[in-house]
Amino acid sequence: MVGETLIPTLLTIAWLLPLLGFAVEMLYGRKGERTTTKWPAWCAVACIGTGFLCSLIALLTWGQATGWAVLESHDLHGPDQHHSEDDPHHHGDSPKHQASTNESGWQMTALTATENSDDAEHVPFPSVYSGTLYTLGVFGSLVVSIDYYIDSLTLVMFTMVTLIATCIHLFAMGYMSDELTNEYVDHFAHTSDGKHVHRPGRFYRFFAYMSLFCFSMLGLVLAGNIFQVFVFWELVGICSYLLIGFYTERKSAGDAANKAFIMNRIGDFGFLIGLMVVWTWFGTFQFSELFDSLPRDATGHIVTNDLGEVAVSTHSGESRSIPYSLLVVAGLGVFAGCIGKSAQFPLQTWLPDAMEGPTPVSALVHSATMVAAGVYLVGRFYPMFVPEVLLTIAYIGAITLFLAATIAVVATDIKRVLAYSTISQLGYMMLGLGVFGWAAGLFHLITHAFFKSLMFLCSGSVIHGCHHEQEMPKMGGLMRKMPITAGTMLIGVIAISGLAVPGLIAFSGYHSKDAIVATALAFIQANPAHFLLFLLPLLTAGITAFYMFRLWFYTFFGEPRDQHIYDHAHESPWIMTAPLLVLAVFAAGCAIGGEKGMLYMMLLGSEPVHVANGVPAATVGELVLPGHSAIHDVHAKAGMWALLAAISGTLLAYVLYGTKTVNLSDMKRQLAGIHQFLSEKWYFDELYHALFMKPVHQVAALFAWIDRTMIDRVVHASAGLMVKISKWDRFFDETFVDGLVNLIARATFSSGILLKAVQTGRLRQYVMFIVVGVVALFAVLFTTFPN
Amino acid sequence: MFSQLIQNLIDDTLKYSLGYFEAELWLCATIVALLLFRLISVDRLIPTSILALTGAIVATVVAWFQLTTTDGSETFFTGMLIHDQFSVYFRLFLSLFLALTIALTILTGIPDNEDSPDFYALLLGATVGMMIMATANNLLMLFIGVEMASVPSYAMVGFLKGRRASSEAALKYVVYGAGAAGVMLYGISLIAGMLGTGDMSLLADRLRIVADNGVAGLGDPEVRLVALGTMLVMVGLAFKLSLVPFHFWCPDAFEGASAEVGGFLSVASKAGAFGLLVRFLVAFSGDPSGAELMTAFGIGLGVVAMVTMTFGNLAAYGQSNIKRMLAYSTIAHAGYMLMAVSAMLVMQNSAHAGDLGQEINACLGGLLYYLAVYLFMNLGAFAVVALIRNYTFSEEIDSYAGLIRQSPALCVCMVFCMISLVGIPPFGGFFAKLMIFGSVYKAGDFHWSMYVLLAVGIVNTVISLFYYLRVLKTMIIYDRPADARAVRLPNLENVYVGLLGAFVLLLGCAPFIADGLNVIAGEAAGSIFSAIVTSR
Amino acid sequence: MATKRNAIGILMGVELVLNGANVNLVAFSHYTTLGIDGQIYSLFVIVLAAAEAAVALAIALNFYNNHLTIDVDRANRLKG
Amino acid sequence: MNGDSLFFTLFAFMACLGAVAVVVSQRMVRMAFWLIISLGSTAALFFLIDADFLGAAQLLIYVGGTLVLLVFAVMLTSSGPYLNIETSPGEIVMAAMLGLLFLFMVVSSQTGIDWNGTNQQMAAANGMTGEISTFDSGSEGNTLRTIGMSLLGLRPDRGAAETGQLHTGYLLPFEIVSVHLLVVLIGAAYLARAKRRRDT
Repeated sequence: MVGETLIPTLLTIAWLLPLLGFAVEMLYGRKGERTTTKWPAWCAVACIGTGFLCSLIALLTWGQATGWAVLESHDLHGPDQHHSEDDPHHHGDSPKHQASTNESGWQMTALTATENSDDAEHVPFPSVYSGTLYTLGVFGSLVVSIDYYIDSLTLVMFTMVTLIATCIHLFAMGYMSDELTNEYVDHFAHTSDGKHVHRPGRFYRFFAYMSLFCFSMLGLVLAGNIFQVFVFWELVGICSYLLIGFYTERKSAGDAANKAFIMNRIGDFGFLIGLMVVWTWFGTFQFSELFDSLPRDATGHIVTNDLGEVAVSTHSGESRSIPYSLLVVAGLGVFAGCIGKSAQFPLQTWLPDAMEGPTPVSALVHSATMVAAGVYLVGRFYPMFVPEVLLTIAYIGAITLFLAATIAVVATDIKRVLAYSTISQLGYMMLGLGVFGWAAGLFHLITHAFFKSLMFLCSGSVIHGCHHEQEMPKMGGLMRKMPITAGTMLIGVIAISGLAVPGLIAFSGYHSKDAIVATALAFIQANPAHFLLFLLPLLTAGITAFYMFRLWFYTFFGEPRDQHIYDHAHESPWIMTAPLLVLAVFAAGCAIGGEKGMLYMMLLGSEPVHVANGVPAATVGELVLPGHSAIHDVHAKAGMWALLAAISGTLLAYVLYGTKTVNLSDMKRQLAGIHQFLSEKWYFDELYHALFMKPVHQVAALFAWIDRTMIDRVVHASAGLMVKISKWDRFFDETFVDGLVNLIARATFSSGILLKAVQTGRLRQYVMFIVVGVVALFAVLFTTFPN
Repeated sequence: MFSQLIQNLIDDTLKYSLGYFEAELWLCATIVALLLFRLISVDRLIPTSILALTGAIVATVVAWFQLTTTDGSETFFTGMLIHDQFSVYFRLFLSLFLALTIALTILTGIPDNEDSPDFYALLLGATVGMMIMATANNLLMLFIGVEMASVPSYAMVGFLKGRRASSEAALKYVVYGAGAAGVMLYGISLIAGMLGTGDMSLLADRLRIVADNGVAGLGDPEVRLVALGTMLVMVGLAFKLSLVPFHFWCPDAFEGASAEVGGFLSVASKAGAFGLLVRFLVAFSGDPSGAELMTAFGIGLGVVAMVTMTFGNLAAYGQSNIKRMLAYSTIAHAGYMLMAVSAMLVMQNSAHAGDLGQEINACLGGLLYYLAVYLFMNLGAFAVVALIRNYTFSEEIDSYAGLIRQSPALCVCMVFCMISLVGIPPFGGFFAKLMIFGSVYKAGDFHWSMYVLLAVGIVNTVISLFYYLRVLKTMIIYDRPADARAVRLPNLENVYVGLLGAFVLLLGCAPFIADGLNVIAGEAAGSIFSAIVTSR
Repeated sequence: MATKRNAIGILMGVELVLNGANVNLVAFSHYTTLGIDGQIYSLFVIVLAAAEAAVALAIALNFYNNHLTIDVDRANRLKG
Repeated sequence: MNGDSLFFTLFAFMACLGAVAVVVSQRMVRMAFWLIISLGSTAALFFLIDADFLGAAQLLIYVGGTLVLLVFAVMLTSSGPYLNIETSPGEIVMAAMLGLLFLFMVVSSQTGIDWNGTNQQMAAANGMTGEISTFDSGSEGNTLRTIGMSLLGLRPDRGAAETGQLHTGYLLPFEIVSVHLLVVLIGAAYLARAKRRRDT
């Protein structure tokens, strides 16, 4: 079959081309000659554009081979042919690349087709191509190699990433053009004497980083073993670090980059633990071997013996028993990495700060692709997750989506609103995956990538047009000045809000959010105790519509709030608006057909086998995981609920921000406490500061103190032991005993002062607190009490 | 046939019920007498306060005699109320406390001669309500008891009607209380409707009938509704107990009200509410079907207790007004006492409840002992506040500087009360706290969360030390400013506070009194679990 | 109850709350084994609500006399 | 749809409408009016399910007594048109959300209950017939006699008349509430009256 060699070749080319782009940029940038020519950047665009074409061809090949009836007319991918610039087939830049041309190293492993009950049209076709590109080394039984693992998910991801990356590269050509100079003035960074920083422009460096990122991201998607995933995982992390800190002169940018990096390291620590467990117990990193070795019975349960251990047969033929708890640990560990990368609760605080990077970066790295890598990995590693882990994922997702959405309601920086919305949407995906909606979660991943990158680019266009003003309260009425941006943004907003006229017109977000909400509903119908998992996303669907339309109304609607900015605003040049239009088409239409549509079908093709029928009652934890039919039953109902929520959120936003009936500042004053709480992002940063930063500083200070006293003692040892001891004793008394007592007293006193603030003395708040208390107790009662 | 019924009713009422109800009757009679005497101007001859005091003392004596004669447990007034040692203990406790409060008001003279009939009527009326709370055996009596205790309290908080703070406090109290009562009534309606009865002694049985498969779990919608109702009723009680998060009224009401009223509310209303809470929860527990549910409730109460005492202790720190500080201290103490209820529920609904009779008794015994000690120490503290206010017209802690040099008796009493409130030996508060902590420790065998509760309780005891000591430090170490008003108490007042202080000390270090109280409390606690006699 | 700034309005809210519970009780009395007890409960609740309303109104009037307003947002001296 | 259910729908709707309107309206007098509508409709609902005595009590005590008292208080405390005591929209939104949450809580815990089955279980366990006792019908009204007897503790509805045994009766509440009312009226009168001095 032609796909066996063609598809991996195409994808490998698509993967390696950006590396070439990176090399070109770096070489040109190193020459020190800074001119105003743009051709190296066009090179990078060409690389990624060709990569897109390759992935597209691969996707088409796959589709034709699997015989997707629904995809006959391939008009959806048509409109972006203009990205196909010249196709520089450079080879031989790196040893890896050489390996890729080495056809003999390929080992095709055609796994048997999955028996997918819902996917009736599924013809016998290898659902997965996996093999090794190059073996880096063999250490005992540990084989470190560059593998690939290609299923329809990989293909869809490839196409999505390359398409969006191409658009964003083009956009960045316009957006970053002011960097194309030797005397760039950074208005946001100040030297010590208060002047603006002057520095050489970094146009090429930007494109170099972007290309490197694309390479890493594609490598992550293509990776055939979990170790390789980890390597590229770290690579995208580094790219993200470089891109967030792109404006290194700004302190905020440097801080944000550090924060992102450290937060990700925390998650990666868990990831490493997971890797160790996987390696020590399964003896392999390869996905295909891992997934095969885990025994599942007909209903999808992981088979355990009396001791609660799982008997696996490793690829080397031997069988061993793994304690079930270790599977949980491995799953949780890998998921911890995903928490960091996808900015899930409690590591979500880095993503909003990451908006310090240039807007195209936010669009590509921090909304569409890299942050979604966590979701992708959960989807990829799905067969290894036991129900406990899935439940954790679902809850983390639910908490995240609600938390971020509430913060987005009060954010005023246009990019931060989008950042929080990203976190929230990532939470949706995690939730979808956690409640056994594998395809639903990844479906949302794809649709979200389109509409969120669109919205980020629109915001970039707005920021560009308003001369780097990001505060929404200073905008307003921009619709008249920037019609294309406003229109495309509206498409994105409608898509993310999930507004639709069912049966008539529906943008992509409607379908994918529906799928998640429906899965959640099916899940809680089977497990009523976890009702929050449905309630929160439903509520958040309304909040999402509210804050997105708030953003739109604030920015584009009504009267200009700051005449100066309004007067100078202008529509962006064609090189920036063209990508907007392309992405708008995809944001609107990529999910056409919903669950019957080609995108969903495509994803469904690589769904893990045990998902389709659901798992009636998992061995441990007594979770009932819903299958396709259960989800299908409630789909219409869940869709109605979600639509209702979205519509009410939209109306509320219109009433509050579209019309002038409500005095916003008055309302803000009345809800000051909540507003403050949300504006301060639920005080997570402060909490982390108090919990982690301070103790570290204090411990460091303590060690410094010990150092000093130790040295002191050695130096003065001759001064007489008795005197020393007595002095030391007194010192101890004063420092520790008194200090400790004083510390406790001070700590309690200050917390007492804090608690005084709760007692506001306002009667109506007290009355509200009765209701709040009752409802909260109710929630506690029904979540924690025995069933 | 009908006349036979009537005859039965009359017999029952006159022979049994009224006898058990004697203490309350005396109080009711005193209320009527207070009004009548003013009508015919007898109050110019005999001060109304003396009359009220007499009524309270008579009720105390009656209750004391009931204590010695009561045995077992029976319902009276056709199942409305229940008579056992537990009821009698509360009756005695409340009437004794009433007498002490009246004595205090006589000393401080807070209701002037004209208003005193009104004030004492309210005071007595509230006390009757609290007694009913502690003896209720029917959901209706539960609600009536709470209302009877609350509504006069609202009026008492607003009794200083010319003061803005007082009227503000009363308004906050009444609105909050009415809201809580509404919530509670809703809960009662749910329970009564779902279980088809208001008789509390039947609730556990009915719950078993309702529950599927004989195990009450929240997956069962009927049980869920009952659990919701139970929670709502407990919210109403939590308001009376000022448990976090239903404590908001407490500091405001206490600061606005006079110290005498504050002292009365902090002890009596809390005691009544605890009696009712125990009765209500015991009514639901004991049946294996509800064991899991009630254990969960017990742990939930434990969590509430932790939050409550931590909140109360921490918030007490920043206070400059002593009444407000004492209000937060009251909240914290409610948390300590709630620990006992929590431990009781956990043990009573564990699998080994049959072998644990002694320990379960000890929980409740600890609670009752704590209440008794709390009576003296808290009343002592509030009495000192009220007396000092009469001289300095200030309730700020700073104005207490150097009082030891002017009125040592007052200060010694305050020292005793505060140290006992912290729980340091050899004062009564220490033993009370020890008993409760001991019970919680035992309950730890049945659920680990009890150990957490215990740890939180101990930590709280430590941190509460600081703010109590701050008051003492102000009183004893600082110098009295030269321009401060002098506080020189007459003898009678010295004797009064001295008596309260002595009791706090004696309950800690005099084995005879302490043991006696302990035995009485233990018996009273045991009686609540004895089989109820309903038919005669 | 939480939206009214007028103290009397808050009291009207209280009446509504109690009335809601009453409807519950009467409905239960007709449809469950609670029987006539439910109606008697309800009867007492009406009486107790009246008593509570009387005291609450007196307190509200007292508040008005002291503050010369019935706006509960002005009751903000006691706090902390 | 027969007459009963028509009236039920009508009055239930009015009761709810009145309650919502009380919450929404900002003028005290209108609130009082809507409260009358709500409470009156509730009384009508009581009549509809044969609780005629209670309906009458509701009308007399609630609508006739308590509400008139409230209206008096409104008049006494009206401080003139220049004072604007209105709630800000933010708080209304907040309160509405909380109210809806509460509603959700109550409704969600009442759904799924098998009332009939529970009744049967309960009745069977207590030796009653499965039938819910219908009240007497006669010239004195449906429930008058039953309520009166129950207050005394004589329960003809539980078949007590035959055995001569006393059942749960409400004599004590009936009496003790009178004490309560007395005390409460003293308190209310004290608070409401102006301080006067007995100088003479």
